[in-house]
Amino acid sequence: MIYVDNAATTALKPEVLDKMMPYLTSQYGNPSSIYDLGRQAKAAIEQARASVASVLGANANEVYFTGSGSEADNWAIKGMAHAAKGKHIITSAIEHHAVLHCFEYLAKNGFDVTYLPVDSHGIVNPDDLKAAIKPETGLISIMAANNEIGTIQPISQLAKIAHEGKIPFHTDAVQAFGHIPFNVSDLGVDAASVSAHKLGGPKGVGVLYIKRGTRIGQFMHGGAQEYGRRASTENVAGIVGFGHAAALAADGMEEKIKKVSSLRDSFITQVLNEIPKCRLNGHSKQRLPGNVNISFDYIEGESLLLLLDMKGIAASSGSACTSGSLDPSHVLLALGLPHETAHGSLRVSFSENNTMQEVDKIVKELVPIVARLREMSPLTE
Amino acid sequence: MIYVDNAATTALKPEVLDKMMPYLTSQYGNPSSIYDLGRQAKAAIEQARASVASVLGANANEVYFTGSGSEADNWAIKGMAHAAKGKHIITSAIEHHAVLHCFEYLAKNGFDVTYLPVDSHGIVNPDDLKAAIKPETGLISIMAANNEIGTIQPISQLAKIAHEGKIPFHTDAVQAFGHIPFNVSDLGVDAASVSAHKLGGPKGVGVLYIKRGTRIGQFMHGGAQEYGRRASTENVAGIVGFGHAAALAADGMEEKIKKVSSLRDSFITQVLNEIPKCRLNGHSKQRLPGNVNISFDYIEGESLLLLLDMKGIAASSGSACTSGSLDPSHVLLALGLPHETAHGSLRVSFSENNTMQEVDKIVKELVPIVARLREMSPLTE
Amino acid sequence: MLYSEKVMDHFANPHNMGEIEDANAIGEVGNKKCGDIMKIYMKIEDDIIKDVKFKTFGCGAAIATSSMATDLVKGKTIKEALELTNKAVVEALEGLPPVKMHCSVLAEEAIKSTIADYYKRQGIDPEPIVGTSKSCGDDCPCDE
Amino acid sequence: MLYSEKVMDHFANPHNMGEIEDANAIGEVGNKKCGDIMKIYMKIEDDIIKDVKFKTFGCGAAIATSSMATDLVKGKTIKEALELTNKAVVEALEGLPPVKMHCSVLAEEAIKSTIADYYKRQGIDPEPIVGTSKSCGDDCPCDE
Ligand SMILES: Cc1ncc(COP(=O)(O)O)c(C=O)c1O
Ligand SMILES: Cc1ncc(COP(=O)(O)O)c(C=O)c1O
Repeated sequence: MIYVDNAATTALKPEVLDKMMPYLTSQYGNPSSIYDLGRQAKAAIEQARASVASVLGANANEVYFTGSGSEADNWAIKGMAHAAKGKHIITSAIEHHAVLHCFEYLAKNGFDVTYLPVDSHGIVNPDDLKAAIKPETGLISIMAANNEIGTIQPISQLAKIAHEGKIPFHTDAVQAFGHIPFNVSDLGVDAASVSAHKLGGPKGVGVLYIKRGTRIGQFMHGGAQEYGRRASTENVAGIVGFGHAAALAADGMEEKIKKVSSLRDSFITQVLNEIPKCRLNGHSKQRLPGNVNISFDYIEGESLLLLLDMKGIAASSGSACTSGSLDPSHVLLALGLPHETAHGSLRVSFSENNTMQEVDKIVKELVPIVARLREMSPLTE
Repeated sequence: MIYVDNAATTALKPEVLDKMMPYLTSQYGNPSSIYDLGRQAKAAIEQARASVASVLGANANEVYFTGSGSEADNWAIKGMAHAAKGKHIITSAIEHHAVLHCFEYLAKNGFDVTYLPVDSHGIVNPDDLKAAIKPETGLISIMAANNEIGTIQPISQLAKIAHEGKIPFHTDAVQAFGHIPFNVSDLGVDAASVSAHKLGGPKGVGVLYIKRGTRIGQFMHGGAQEYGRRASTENVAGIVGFGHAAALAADGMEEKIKKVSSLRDSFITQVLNEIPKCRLNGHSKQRLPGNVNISFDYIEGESLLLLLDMKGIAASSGSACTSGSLDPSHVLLALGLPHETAHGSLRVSFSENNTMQEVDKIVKELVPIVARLREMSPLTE
Repeated sequence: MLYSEKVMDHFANPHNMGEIEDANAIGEVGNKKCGDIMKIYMKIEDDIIKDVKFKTFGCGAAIATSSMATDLVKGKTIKEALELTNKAVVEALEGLPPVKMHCSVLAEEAIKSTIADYYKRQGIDPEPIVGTSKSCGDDCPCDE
Repeated sequence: MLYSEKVMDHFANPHNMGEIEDANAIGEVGNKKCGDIMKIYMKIEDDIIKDVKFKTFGCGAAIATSSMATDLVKGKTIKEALELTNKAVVEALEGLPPVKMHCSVLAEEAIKSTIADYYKRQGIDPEPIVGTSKSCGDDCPCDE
C-alpha cells in the first residue's frame, strides 16, 4: 500500500509506541494517586508536557492535554468566547469543522460571527481582519494551516492585528504543528490547538496551549487534572506518546521539510503536465510541505479515491471528517470553485515515509483512472 | 506491590492490549477514510460498539464513544439540561466531581439545582426524589455506584420515579459498569456514562449511552464522527480496547463478584476486629464487590497512604481526582461524618487479580501504621 | 461507510456504461451541487428496452446504482421498467450505506425520466404514465 | 504531586515527635476542617529552646514540616526561633508542592504560637514580641 493521506492521520511511529508501552502494561497508575505507581505516571505526563511545550515554544504550565484536536478547538473557542466581554467573534471561511461548527453553535447562541473570506489561493487578507474588528469583538480564531489545501496563513501578522485591538487570538494549528516551524511565542498567539495523531503520535490526544493570563472558561468539568482546568483521568500512554512524537517531529524538521516538499512538488509537476483540465488548489508556495490538492474537471472525488484504493493507493478528497457527507468542500467553494469541481478534488498528503518511487507510481495509476472516470462522466466536454 | 486501588484505575488487561496492538501498529487508518485501511478501522470501531452495547443491554446505535468518563458526564448533563424545557435539575450530594461540577456550572448559568441528601449509609431515598420533583424539572442524574464508598443506588426505582414525571434520567455508571450487572434496558435509564479504564480497558476512552429519542445537545462540535454526534478522529485502539474489556468484564461476572466480595468482606472483618475506633463507611450490603472504605479516628488519610505505599501497598483515600486537594471528602461529609474523620478514610478497592494473601498482608501492615499515626496525633484520646 | 461487495463489483466494472448513438430516449437527473448526475440512453423498440447505457458523474454508489438499474431494465418492457423501485436496486446491490440511499432514488428517477423522454418525443404527455418526477433542479437541497 | 526526598525522609522518620512532660510552652495551630493540626511542646531555659517536640494530625507535608521546623529551632535562642520563616522550612526540605505550601506556614505559626504561650505563662503580652498570629479558628477557609 502507498499511504498518502497523512493529513487525515499518520502511522504511529514505532519509537513512539515503544515509549508508550510501559504505560500500557506495568505503569498503569492513575497520575492523581499518591503512591509510587501514581507518581511515576504523573512524572511521565509532566515530562511529555515539557516536551510539547518546548516544541511549541511555551511554558510547560501553558500546555493542557485534551482528548483530541477537536476538543482543544471546542475548549478554546467556546471557553474564550464565553469569557470575552464582547459578543462579536471572527473566524475564517475555511476553518476545519471543529472550529467552524463551534462558531455556528455560538452564532445560534447570541454571538455575532464574521467569517473572513480568503483569496483564490486560500489566504486570509490581514486587511480584511482589520476591517472586520468591532469594539465588541471578543475572539479571533484563524487556522495556522488548512487541512484540505495546505495553505499557511500569516498568523503572526493576524495575531498582531488582533492584539492591537486587545482581542485574544486563537489558532487551530493541528495541521501545522510538527510539520512546519510553529512557535507560539514568535507568532504571538494566545491559544493554539494541536493533535498528536497528525505527527506520528497516537489518536485521541490533543493539546490546548493557553498563554498565561488568557481568559478562558472551563470546558470539561470534574476532577482537578491538568492544573484543575481539564477533568478526566489522563490518557497516560497517549500523552507520553504525544510528548515523544512532538520531540521526534521537531528533530531535523528542516531536512524533513525539504524532503517532503520535493515529493510534493514532483507530484504536482507531473500531474499538471500529464493530465489536462486540472488545477492545483491552494497557494503554490505558502503551503504545507506534504499537501497536494488538485481538482480534475468532470469527475467526482469519491470514485477517484475508490479506484486509487483498488490500486493500493490511500488518498483523500479533502477532510476525512466529512467523507460520507454529500456536501462539496466548503474550503474549495470559498476559493471560488464551482460546485462540481468542489466535488472532484484529490488530496494527497505526503510524509517523510513516502518516496519518489511512490510519487511516480501514483501518477502512473492516476492518469488512466482520471481518463476512465471522464469517459464515464456526462459532464465531459 | 499490592495494588488495591482498582476504583481509581485498573491495569490494562494483557488480552485487551493484544487486541489493541494492530491499531497501534499497522492498522493506523482514519475510520472516516474511504479506502481499505480506513474501512478496517471503521469496522473495528463498530465491532467494539456492538460489544459495549451488548454488555449494556443497548442497541449499538445508542452507544457513543467519548474521550473519558468525565466527558460522557459533561455531555450528558450539559447536553440534556440545555435540551430540557424546565430549568430545574436534580442530582445527589455524593456524585463524582465530573457530575457535581457540571451541576455547579449549570447552577451558575441559570439553572436551579436540588442536591438530594443520602442516609448515613450513602443511599438516596426514592421518596426524597419524588418530593424534589417540580413541574419544571428537566433532568435527574444519580450515580449508579459511588466511587468512594461503593454504595449502589436503587437506580431502577429512581428512574421509574423520573419517568412518572416525564423527566429524563441519567446515571453515572463509571464504577458500576463491568463490576455489577448493569443493564440500561432493565434499569430503564435514558443515558449512562461509563469509562474503560475502570474495568481493565485503556485510559482515555469512555462511552455515553443515549437511549434513542432522548433529547440532548451536542457537546463536541466538529466532524461527523459517532453518527455526527461527537466530533474527533476516533481513538481506534482505545475504542477497540474498550470493546474487548467490556466483553471480558461481562464474562463470568457472577463468579468474579463472589471472589472479589469475599476479599472485601474478609478485609472489613479483620480491620474492624483488629483496629479500635474505626468504622466502615457506606452500606454493608448495597455496595460494590471490591469497595472498602474505613475511617480511622484521629488520623489523616494522606499520611496513612504514604506509609502504606512504603510497604508496597497502593490504596487511596477516596477519589483519586481530588488528591492534592485540601478539602475533606464531600461524600463522607454527606454521610454526616465530622471533618477530621472525613479527612482520614482509607479506600481499598479490590479486583479479581487480588488474593486472600494480599488481604492478610495489608491488614498486617495497616495495624502498626494506624497505631503509629495515632501516637503522632494530637487528637488521640 | 462500507459498500457491499456487490456495490464494489458494479462500481469497479460497471455494466452498460457509455452512450447509444441512435438512442430514442435520453434522460438526465441530479445536479452538480449535490455531486451526482446520471444520464441514461435507451433504444426502445415495440415497448421493449432493447438497449440501455448510462453516463454518471458521482460517487461509487451513484455509479453502482446506474449500473444495476440499467441491468435491471435491459430487455424489459416499458411497463416492467416503470415498476423498478429504488428499493429493488438497493436489494439487488445487497444494500447501500444510509447516506447513499439517495443514489438509488436517483437511479429510479433516471430510468423514469428517460422513459418520459421517449413519450415526449412521440408527442405523448408522459405524466399520466410515468408520474411526476421527484427529480429537482439546480437549487434543491442535497439531502433527501 | 511529588514530595522531595527530604520531605519523605522527615515524614517517614520524623524528628522530635512526641510530648514533653514538663514543657513550659505549648502551642497548637490549624483546625480539623482543614485536616492539619500541629501541637508543639517546648522546654525553654535562659531564653534558649532546650527541647522541642511535636504532635501532628495531617498530611505528609504537615508531618515533615513539623519535624523540620522543630529541628531548626532546637537549641536556638527565642530570638533566633522567631526569625524562622516558612520559606526557610521549605528550603530546608528542598521544596514543597504548591498545594502544600500552607503546611510550612502552619509550622512557622506553630513555633510562634508556642513561644507566645511561653510569654503568656509569664504574664508577658506576647504580641509586641511575637506579632499577631495569622492562625485562625475553626471557621477559616482551608486555602491560604
Ligand atoms: C463515578 C465516576 N464518575 C466519573 C469518573 C470519571 O471518569 P474518567 O476518569 O474516565 O474521566 C470516575 C473516575 O474517575 C468515577 O469514578
Ligand atoms: C485543521 C484541523 N483541526 C482540527 C482537527 C481535529 O483533530 P482531531 O481529529 O484530533 O479531533 C483536524 C483533523 O482531524 C484538523 O485537520
